[in-house]
Amino acid sequence: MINKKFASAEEAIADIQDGDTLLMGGFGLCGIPENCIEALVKKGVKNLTCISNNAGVDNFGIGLMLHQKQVKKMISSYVGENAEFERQLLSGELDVELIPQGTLAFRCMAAGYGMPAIFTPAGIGTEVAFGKEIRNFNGKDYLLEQAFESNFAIVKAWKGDTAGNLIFKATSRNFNTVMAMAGKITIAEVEELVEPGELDPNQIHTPGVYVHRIFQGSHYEKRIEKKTIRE
Amino acid sequence: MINKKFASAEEAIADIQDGDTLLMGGFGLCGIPENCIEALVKKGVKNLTCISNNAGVDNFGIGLMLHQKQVKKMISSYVGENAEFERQLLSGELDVELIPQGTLAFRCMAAGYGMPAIFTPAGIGTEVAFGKEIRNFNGKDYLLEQAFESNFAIVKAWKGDTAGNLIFKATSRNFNTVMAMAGKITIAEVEELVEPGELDPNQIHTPGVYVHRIFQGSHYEKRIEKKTIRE
Amino acid sequence: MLDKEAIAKRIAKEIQNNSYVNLGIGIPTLVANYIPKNIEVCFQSENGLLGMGPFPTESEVDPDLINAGKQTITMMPGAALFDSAMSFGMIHAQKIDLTILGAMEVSENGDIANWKIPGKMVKGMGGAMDLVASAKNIIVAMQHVNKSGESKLLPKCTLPLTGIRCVKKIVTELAVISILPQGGFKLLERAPGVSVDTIKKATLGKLIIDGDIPEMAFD
Amino acid sequence: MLDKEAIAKRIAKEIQNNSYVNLGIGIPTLVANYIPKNIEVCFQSENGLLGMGPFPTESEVDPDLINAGKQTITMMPGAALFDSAMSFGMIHAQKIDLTILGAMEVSENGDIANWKIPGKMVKGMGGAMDLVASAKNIIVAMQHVNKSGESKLLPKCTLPLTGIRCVKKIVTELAVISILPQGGFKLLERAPGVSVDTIKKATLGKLIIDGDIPEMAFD
Repeated sequence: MINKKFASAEEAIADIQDGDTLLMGGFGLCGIPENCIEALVKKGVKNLTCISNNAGVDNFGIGLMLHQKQVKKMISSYVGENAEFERQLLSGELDVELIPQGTLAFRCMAAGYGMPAIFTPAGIGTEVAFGKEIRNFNGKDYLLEQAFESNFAIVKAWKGDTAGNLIFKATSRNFNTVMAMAGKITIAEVEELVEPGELDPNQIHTPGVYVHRIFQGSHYEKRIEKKTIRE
Repeated sequence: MINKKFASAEEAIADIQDGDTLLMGGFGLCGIPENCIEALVKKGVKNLTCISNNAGVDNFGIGLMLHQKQVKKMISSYVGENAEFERQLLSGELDVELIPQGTLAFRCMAAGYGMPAIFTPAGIGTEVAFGKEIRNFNGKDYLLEQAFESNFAIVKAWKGDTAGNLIFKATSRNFNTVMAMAGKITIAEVEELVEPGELDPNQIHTPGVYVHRIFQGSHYEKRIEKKTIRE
Repeated sequence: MLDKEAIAKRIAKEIQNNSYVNLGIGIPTLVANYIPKNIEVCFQSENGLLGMGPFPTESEVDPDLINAGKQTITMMPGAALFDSAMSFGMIHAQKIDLTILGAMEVSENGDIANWKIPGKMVKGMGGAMDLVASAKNIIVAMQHVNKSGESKLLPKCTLPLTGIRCVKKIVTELAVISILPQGGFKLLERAPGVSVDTIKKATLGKLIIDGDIPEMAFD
Repeated sequence: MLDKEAIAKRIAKEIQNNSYVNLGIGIPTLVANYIPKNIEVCFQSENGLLGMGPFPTESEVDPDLINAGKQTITMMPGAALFDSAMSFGMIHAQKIDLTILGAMEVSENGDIANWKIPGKMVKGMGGAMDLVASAKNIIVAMQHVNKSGESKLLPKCTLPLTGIRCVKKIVTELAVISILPQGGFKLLERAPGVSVDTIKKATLGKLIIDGDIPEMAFD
């Protein structure tokens, strides 16, 4: 089987350059590529465009990159919970494009399925529709939205094998699958990296063909944004 | 959890009427809804339009319905291996629309994702494109293809629970997932029906929200079309 | 006047048996606590879960299992997990029967604004634009007036819209109101002890009062 | 003149290390038997499998595990299963590096016809139209002439097309031919013992012969 194993986050992200566009998996702090973010912060690449549903919190997730002023533009659906983000946005240091969450998911999926664009009703009648093509099907209006393709996608899975097959846990799947499909180079960090044959082919969420580099991550903090418990 | 359990194939298909359009899962004879086909043959509904990748063989699968002259029209990607089919087609008793296999899959998926239409490059420059809208994105031509929605989808899974969640085995998944998503009423027959909580939520291929009726099938023959072995 | 819990309790009565429901952040989240015993409902969380259960106990907490509000949660028996594309796929395919969400403004033709206040911080629409663009039935849970005492039920929204002609019903601390297909806020129920006149004064959009307006019942 | 096995063997030499390959029905299926030991290749079967293995032994036969030709098969360690939408999704997203398929006709600009003979039985295009519309590299395995002795390498296809301007290379019992970007069949190799003249006579489309044409090597 084709072997995509990389030794470390540093190696896996080594060719990411200033100005690159990165698709980054996760929802809130759930399922984010902690090791790659750490390596990107260490590497210090700048002027990045990050396509990610959220922007992390002040001192975790993409928030760490924002703190280092590595991000020029965020494309997200929701960017609350981040004071440094707010400061950079208000000061004009950071450019932000907000798009509906489903549109974000579909635009990534479209890239992974070779579809140049998709139709969605989300945003019809709102400022999201400004300047976009609207088309009516069966009495309902839809926006035409373009596929998101990106040189790099960075995702985080629970288990993976060296052939690049990925399995996610619980709701950490979120955008990781669709972003993995949309990267020209997809980098996957996993909590547990195994040999081909150890994962059940029937349970794989992302087939290895969509993954170009995989490495075993370490020291996952998995910070919880809003721990809520019942008595 | 919402309970979708039906007692039998007969009950599950009871309201299918003459003239209905049915999405039917399976690839060749792999993963076809054997119990529902048997019940449809027994019920004797006629003038059906069947959307299915293949048309079965002479004496199995949809071939059984063709033999009873229950099918008015087939929408498929490949219809070889069936002499009675060929006879009905040449005699004009049967109407056939052939569409590319990926287009069939995407049109079903589109319905299940609330997308009214999708773009595909399959069929550009061929007779499949006749009369269809062609659109160029980034230098490449695509056909606009409409979502397939149908009053009924009939699929076959390996395991399911009474909440309608489905797990498929090996390559019997094929069109079953996308067709399950496209039915206004989706009927699933399963080899093993269990209580909610017995399936791992992380391994479910079709979430129960897409399934309206589920029953435990029986006496699966799983006929093999081309048994090919190595010494 | 109802408190938030009572608004949630009143909305819970709207939930049909055997339905799939998406709950927004805030008051809508509380609705889950008031589902009658004889009602079977399956909650969707748009980050990728059908069959959301209650908050976890301390020992059940799993950082990989959260809801769309980023709170730790649990799964019910029969739950299913999926990715964001399938999640919004089932929303757009109208497989979710009811969406309950908060709002800053609702107009008398059912437009809703709940994602942006120009000049102030913009947090984003998250999944709200998808939900309101496709839900078969949308109930808004909100306060009748804002902190400045201005009505949030308007002839026309003043804030940037989230979606158009989509809200079917509104439950506030004062009233239950439906939005008529031809437009207009039709008053259905008063909160206990709240007069029609109080509701009138708090409603800037066209309020339709037809006959006697009963008090809400909660059982 | 090559037999089918030799055509397959010659095509196998075209397969790059670490590539994903889709094999059509017929001669292309045989290619899998001739992959050199030092070449890592992953076969896709468009009915929903990456990592297709050899045919099963009698005891391994599983009716739920077939290839796109409906033959019983096995899976390699590291295989992945998926549905038809994702399968054609990865095809259209050009994640598959090479497609090898049969043809009834190929034109000198790379058009291919392989799914229908008007007036005779029509079996359908199956996944062929999707594959030829998107594959980065398409190699056709076929006989140089049909049963009536007519060339299948034409200036223009006469049969209904499967796809346009997509074929990159053709391997027949007589020759290896590439299709030039500007059009034309460029002769690359002769089958052992076959003369350029024989190939010329069997090729109706524009054949480009540039210098000495070597015999195929098979090691």
